[in-house]
Amino acid sequence: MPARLQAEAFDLATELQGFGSGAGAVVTFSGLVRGEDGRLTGLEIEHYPGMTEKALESYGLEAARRFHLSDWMIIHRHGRLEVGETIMMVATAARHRAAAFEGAEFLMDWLKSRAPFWKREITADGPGQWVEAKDTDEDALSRW
Amino acid sequence: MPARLQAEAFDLATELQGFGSGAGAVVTFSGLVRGEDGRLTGLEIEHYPGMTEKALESYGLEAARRFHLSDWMIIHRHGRLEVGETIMMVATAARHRAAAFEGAEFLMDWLKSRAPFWKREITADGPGQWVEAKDTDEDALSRW
Amino acid sequence: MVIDVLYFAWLRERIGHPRERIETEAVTVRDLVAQLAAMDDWHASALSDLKAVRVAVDQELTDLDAPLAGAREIAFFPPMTGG
Amino acid sequence: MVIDVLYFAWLRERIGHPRERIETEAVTVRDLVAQLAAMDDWHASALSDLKAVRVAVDQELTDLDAPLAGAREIAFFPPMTGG
Repeated sequence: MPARLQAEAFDLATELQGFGSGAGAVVTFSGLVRGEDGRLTGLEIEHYPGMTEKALESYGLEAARRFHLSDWMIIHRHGRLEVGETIMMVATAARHRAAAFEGAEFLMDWLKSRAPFWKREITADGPGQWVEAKDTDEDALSRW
Repeated sequence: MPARLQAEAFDLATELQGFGSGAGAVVTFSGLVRGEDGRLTGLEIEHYPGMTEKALESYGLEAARRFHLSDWMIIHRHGRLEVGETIMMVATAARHRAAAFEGAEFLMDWLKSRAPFWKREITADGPGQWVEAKDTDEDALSRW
Repeated sequence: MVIDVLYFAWLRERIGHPRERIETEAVTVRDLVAQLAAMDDWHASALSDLKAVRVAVDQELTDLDAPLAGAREIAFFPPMTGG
Repeated sequence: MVIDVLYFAWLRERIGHPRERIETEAVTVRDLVAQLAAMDDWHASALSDLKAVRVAVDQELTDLDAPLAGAREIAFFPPMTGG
């Protein structure tokens, strides 16, 4: 399945083996947990089981259709993640670079604001604030 | 050196180890040799020794400055490459995804049209035509 | 009809549980919100600012005016922050 | 003055060698092109369509009107096709 949801860590290199074979351009995006200058120790990511899987797959298929991607992949983790860990990745493959870049950006804009994930900050004192959605993320969708 | 020119193949995973540590977003672009439906067996990439290295480094530094990249990397190969091999890669790391994507696209647009590389097609009969520059690649530069 | 209502993130925390089964005659999501908000202070507080609430009907994102006919699972949650 | 002139890709092939040392009084790149094109048919052919020729002076991209004063290395080549 090119769209995958999991609690476990994954390895970019392993996931990319054989990815995009025959394509001329491959783009990857990885999202990592930032420490915010030592304020955070990690993130807790909640999601909506059932809906999440359907959303990831439907955005992936839509990106493939719109940008003629020859291959695509989405992996998103949930649960507890430490600073520096990889939260998620998307990869896109196409004949030329413009489509591969656009496909990856389209996927990221949709995942950020339309896939049912919610991030909560973890500090040394335990679970903290829920991360607030940014207007800029909502605005980013309007370009597609 | 974050900008590197080499004849040898490289491994994306090995190159990315430790890349972008502390960043929230990492984007990679890889360019691969296409077979063009079996017409080609590979590519020969000529370059301008001395100028190439300077160009790669100067575009990398310019991208880092313009998009506040926390890390960047360019690897470009020269010489004979087989179909399916990776020609080059760029990687960018930034706090947020927009800067990482823009930095990678900026680098690719500059490398395509302003770094002194020339590709020649290799067919079963030996060296063939030089690849022609595309107007769309030249046009892509005007957006920056 | 009987539907399952799910809550996520801070809506789940304010209401105090992740899911409940509700008997309702609501025609739209908005009608259901009114019924839930009238149940107790926790529901009222969680659903007080509807600009901060997103809704999915049977796992598809929709809006407050969506009809409930035939729906089995309604979810309320804050704006999403994935990726 | 004496400068090194370099050719790449199909310009190199048409001219028949990758580099040559040239004695010149040219003030601009354009003057040098005129001198080179007058040398023989191979140079004339390679430099006949200047829209298809790019130039670097001392390894910096520039244009035909660039001055040559102090330059040591001039390169001519087709539009680049890296990446």
